[in-house]
Amino acid sequence: MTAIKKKSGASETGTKVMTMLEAINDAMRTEMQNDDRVVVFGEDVGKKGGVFGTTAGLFEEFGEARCFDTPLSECGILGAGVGMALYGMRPIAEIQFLDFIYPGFDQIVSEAAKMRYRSGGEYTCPMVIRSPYGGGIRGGHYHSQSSEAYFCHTPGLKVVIPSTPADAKGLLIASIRDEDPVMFLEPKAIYRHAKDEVPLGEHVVELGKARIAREGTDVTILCYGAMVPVCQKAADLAMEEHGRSCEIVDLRTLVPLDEQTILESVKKTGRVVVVYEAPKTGGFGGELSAIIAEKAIEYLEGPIVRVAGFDTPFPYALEHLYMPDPKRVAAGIEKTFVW
Amino acid sequence: MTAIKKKSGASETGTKVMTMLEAINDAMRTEMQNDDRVVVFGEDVGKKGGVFGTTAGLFEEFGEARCFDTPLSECGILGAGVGMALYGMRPIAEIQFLDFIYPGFDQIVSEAAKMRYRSGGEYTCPMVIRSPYGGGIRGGHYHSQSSEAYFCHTPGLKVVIPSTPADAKGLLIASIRDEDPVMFLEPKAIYRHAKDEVPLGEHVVELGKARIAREGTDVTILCYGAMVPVCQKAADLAMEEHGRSCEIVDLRTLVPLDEQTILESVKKTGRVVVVYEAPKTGGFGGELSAIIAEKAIEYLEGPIVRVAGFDTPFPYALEHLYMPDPKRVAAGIEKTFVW
Amino acid sequence: MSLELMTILDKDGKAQKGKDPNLPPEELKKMYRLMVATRALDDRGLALQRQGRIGFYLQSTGQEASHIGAAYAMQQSDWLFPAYRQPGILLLRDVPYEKIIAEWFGNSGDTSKGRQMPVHYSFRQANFVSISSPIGTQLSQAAGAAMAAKARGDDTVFMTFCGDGGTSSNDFHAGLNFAAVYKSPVVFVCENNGWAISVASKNQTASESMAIKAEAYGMPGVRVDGNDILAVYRVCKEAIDRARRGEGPTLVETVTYRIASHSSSDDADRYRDKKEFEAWQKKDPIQRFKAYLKHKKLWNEAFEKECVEGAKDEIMAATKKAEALPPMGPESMFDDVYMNQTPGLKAQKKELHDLMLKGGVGADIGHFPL
Amino acid sequence: MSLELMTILDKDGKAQKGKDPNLPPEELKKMYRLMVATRALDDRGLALQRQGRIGFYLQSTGQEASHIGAAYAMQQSDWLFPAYRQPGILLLRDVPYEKIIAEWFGNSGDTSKGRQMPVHYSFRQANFVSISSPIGTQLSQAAGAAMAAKARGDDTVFMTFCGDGGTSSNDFHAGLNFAAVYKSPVVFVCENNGWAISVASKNQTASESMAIKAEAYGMPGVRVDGNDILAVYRVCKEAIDRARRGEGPTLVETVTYRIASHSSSDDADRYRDKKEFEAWQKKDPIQRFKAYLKHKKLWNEAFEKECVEGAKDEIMAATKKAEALPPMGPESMFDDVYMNQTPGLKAQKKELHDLMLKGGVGADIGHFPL
Ligand SMILES: Cc1ncc(C[n+]2csc(CCOP(=O)(O)OP(=O)(O)O)c2C)c(N)n1
Ligand SMILES: Cc1ncc(C[n+]2csc(CCOP(=O)(O)OP(=O)(O)O)c2C)c(N)n1
Ligand SMILES: [Mg+2]
Ligand SMILES: [Mg+2]
Repeated sequence: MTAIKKKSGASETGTKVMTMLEAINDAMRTEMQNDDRVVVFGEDVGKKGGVFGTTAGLFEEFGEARCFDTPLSECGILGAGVGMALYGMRPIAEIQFLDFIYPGFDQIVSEAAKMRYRSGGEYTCPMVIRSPYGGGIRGGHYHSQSSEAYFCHTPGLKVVIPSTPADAKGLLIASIRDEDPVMFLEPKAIYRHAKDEVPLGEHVVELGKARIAREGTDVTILCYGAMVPVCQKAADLAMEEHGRSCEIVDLRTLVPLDEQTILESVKKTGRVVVVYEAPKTGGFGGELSAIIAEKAIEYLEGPIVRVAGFDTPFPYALEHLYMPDPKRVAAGIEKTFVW
Repeated sequence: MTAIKKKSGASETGTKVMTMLEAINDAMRTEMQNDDRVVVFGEDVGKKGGVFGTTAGLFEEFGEARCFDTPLSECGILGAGVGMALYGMRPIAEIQFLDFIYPGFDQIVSEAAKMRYRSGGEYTCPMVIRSPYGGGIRGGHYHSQSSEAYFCHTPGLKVVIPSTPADAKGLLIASIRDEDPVMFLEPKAIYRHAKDEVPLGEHVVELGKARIAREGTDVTILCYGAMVPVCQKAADLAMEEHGRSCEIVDLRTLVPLDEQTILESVKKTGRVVVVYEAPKTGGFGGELSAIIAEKAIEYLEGPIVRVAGFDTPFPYALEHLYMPDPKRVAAGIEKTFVW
Repeated sequence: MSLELMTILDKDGKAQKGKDPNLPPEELKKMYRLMVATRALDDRGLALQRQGRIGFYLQSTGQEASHIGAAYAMQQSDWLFPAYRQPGILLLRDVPYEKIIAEWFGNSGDTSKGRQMPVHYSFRQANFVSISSPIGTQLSQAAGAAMAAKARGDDTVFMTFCGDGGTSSNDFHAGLNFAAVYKSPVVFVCENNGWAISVASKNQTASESMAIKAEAYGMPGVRVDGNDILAVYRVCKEAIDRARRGEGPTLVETVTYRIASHSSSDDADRYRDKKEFEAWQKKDPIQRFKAYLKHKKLWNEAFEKECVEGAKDEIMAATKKAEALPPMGPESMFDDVYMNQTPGLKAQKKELHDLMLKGGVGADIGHFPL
Repeated sequence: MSLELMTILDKDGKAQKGKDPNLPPEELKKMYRLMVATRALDDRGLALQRQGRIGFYLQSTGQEASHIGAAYAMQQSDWLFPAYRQPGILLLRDVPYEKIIAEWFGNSGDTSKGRQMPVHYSFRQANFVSISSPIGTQLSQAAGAAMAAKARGDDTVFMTFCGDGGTSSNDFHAGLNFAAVYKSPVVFVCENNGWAISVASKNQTASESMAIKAEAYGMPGVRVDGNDILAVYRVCKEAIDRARRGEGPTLVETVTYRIASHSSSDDADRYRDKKEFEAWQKKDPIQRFKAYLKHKKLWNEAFEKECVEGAKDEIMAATKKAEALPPMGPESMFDDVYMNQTPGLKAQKKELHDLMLKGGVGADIGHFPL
């Protein structure tokens, strides 16, 4: 089977202001125009256009064969996705909320992640699993969780989390073109709040490269997804209240990780705060601490502080206290100065 | 419904040499005699007595109502287990290999772990999920993995891993009596190799208390399960070759974690090696590093070194190189002296 | 296996010959009262959401006969493993309005302590097991609880619900299989309301019906008109009795319709044909049963008023009370993760406490006692 | 849906009137040769395991008719999503013995590079998708691949296998449902060999048969004598043709028996009645087909010798060659996790390299080139 790569009809240039939702939608449209192996499917992605609207208009533009609703089975969505990828498609499987991925978890960790390895490279699984994740919409228990750590601990998967509309587009296109399975996790809290210039047409952001979201000299803040804007505000607070100059590293891809950028920043500042919304224990932020404690401990001038969700299931009414906010992060920053 | 607690027929005392397999079997027998709410079920646990023999004789002694085979569905096993626990039983669900737990993962992370919390304490899930895990039996890809990190990152679950027969018995009884869901992970590599005196009859080892498996002054080695004997050998090597005095902390329960014992040891030695067989990235050992880097960094005299499985799916032919062995751990110990 | 749709009431509310279960008048009136009250509760829930007073609501409008009829024949000691669209059962089981409504507000009156989104009830006193969002998980749990009850020799019967979408879930497959293999006392009710959010049930499965899926598990499957409370009642009563006699599980498909959008977050007009909706609106289960009561001379304007206005007034009063209850305190976030708070959780609670005390985080709330 | 068992050959190998597909002699002889060779391969595998030369083996003895007959009517371009008990299909698809056996040794001759346990084959050249251990996962994958082929307008047909135990898996439910909803070109073959390790199929499900589970998905289900290669062939040919005509999936249950223990790690005597086993031994599919060939005058001692000894010799020679191949080098452990090695994996490879160079870890292997 050969990929039927069409040249994108319009060679668009320039930029346009988009929300992250629109940027994600634009990325899929762009790649569906560009490569007819790309198909999008999941619960309610067709006529409804997805519960958040990320697939709006794709059913209308590309028809039911390329954007279709599925029965209510994440096991089926992901198993079928693996099969499509094996057969040579570029499936994009949408999981309505990351909290609902577990009925299909086996197909990800046992199948997609291991296909290339276990077949000695004979069979591959170039598939993107897109899913909104994280808190901030008062979704309670099952519409709010951040379980990126499960996927980061599963060799064979790549894990991508954008924090800006432009990155969302560029990283999603890179993920679709990637030859390996990619978990593309979308911080739903900023689906509509993140709004910015996004390049039109082809726009690729290479996987595995972190972004310095703010340069600084005193403390390094490591974060991703919806925590990036929270950390920006925290950095403002830290500057205002204590004159701290924070450097913010937006990881963008958790696997593969841009260790170099992280370590360079840490070596420069000598202080680190790791911020994530998942429960603190066993979160991916712990991995970041561990890497630094193994490879750059001699540069540190304070404890590696983690600001994260608490070790409880995600609450409904108290969401605002559960999730790290600028003040909690700012307090974390100060802790790195207490030796 | 009331628990019909029978007095254990024989008030056994003294000890007996048992393998870990036998100790686990003895723990279940003891509690089944003691509490008729305890039932054991899973694939092949009945007549066959389990693929490793952990349930041998239970079907014969307690009958089909209390030790029974199930259809081939981890989803069913775990879902039914949750239902039994809700209704007031003390279910022990055996998952044949931890690698096969994923079809039922949703019932663990979305249901068992959150039941008490989400119902405001009205409904609880006192259930033990037993499963052999880890490498060392040339089981390849799907009979070798160590995925404890997934469970440790799931608030609401307890995670217990014994490394000796006596602990296996005492911790399993404590787990069965616990009011919360417990993942009881059995290091299959030492099912038969670990052989030691085990107390007869009632024997409870409290959850949440680590064990100092060897006292030492120069380096702290944090480990659990089948890595404990590996670390013992590594400690011997380190002493022989470099005169290093290693303190080995056997965690026993990963959640709740005995932070106090860990931190005390680290503060004493000033050096840490964390050892686990799971893929390095995102493993629970990273959490241990992170805790130390957050709470005791000022005591450290070297990097926090991790010796773990590589970030690949578990291989078959090269298993012996994949898993940490005494020499690799010993090399890790030396790294803590290179500042 | 018959795919025929079991019906008792024709569209004008007349019972077909020989099929009327002839329930005592008081029972019939109670059924009506429950349906009307459930509708009123639903209206209130949506209104509160639209007014921004609660964050989310999900209606069961049009499905009152389906779920109230199903659970009506149970004993109080029988257990329910519900999905999220059976609020009428709470009224059937005498859960006070105030308790139900406090759950929407997620405040200190909520039995779930504000931990879940609105409509995810848990009422142990009513043997109504905590609802979760992931579709289908209750099905295998109900099977397991029924296995346990059977093993203990209890005569408890279990009823569990799912939607048409829920038939595709892993737990549907596992739950029905386990229940049948162990001949457990459980009744599976699939409320086929035509839609799983925007996916029509004909796209959910290619099978002729949901009831026929029972064949795959070797249990009886029955298809019943879900807008006919007497038919649902009769079919489920038989299934409950069967279960209690030790004859094993049954799958009941109630054919009904989701009159409202999926939830307050959804707009069905974007994907659903108005005609289909309008046709079903005419089959309103409450109107149908009212006509039956009229035939039986059990209905009059005074009774209607008592039912409708009575419910509305009580709900209004309960809303007022529930809304006024204080919120859950921040410290409650760390409770009930485990029976006893772990040292780690205690430390995290203290961390939050200290942060709030400093006046930074959660400044609007102030601090909480440790 | 018929629960009748479709059979062609009676127990003496006579074809029932009007049912003989009358295949050309060469096809019939090829079928026989494949069955015999598969048995010989199986014997060799177990022997090597018992001799400690390979670590694990799993036999398909007694199921040769079931899986070879099923796949026989496929085209080479059609895809297989196998379970782990269909080795005869490799021979049908001309995979050389040496390649198969090298997989047991997990050495450099193994297409899977020693990454999996024995019998977890992957042969892209044969459109034989990599086998995994978790039960059932191939079923939904096959449905997905078939959806893809249909969407592209390819006329590829897919066949996927599971055991009786596999019918309880999540992916059975999801895979069959998806295939039926999208009318995808896939044939699901459930080899009901009576046991899932120690669990008898009557305890796996309360349904009357595995084939009847097709009802739940709205697809045809057929029950066929799995020890009758002609019957299996005919039923599957019809299902394959149906799929290729765009008429959607079929579930085929082949009723057969696991003659051996589950695997080299199992001892069936601990849980299985000897009588049941002996009764089935008499129904050996190879003997039955041999009798048929005799009736057709297609079998004689020379042919038997050619089949049996030919296979044995080839397998012996291939074993020798395969066993002599060098092991996979340590560096290979880091390949194929991703298309390109990540910086992290490169660093880990170097770490292992340096450790081995120092003569510590893996001292018996020596070092490897970076
Ligand atoms: C496992 C899972 N996947 C997806 C969802 C999102 N979701 C919530 S309700 C729903 C549709 C359910 O349809 P149905 O079972 O027919 O029940 P109904 O809403 O019609 O009562 C979906 C897809 C979920 N809650 N759980
Ligand atoms: C998800 C999962 N659970 C458990 C196992 C362990 N296991 C391996 S084979 C087997 C029995 C399979 O029986 P069946 O499907 O009938 O196939 P057969 O072995 O009879 O060919 C079990 C339980 C597994 N491989 N995968
Ligand atoms: Mg529905
Ligand atoms: Mg079988």
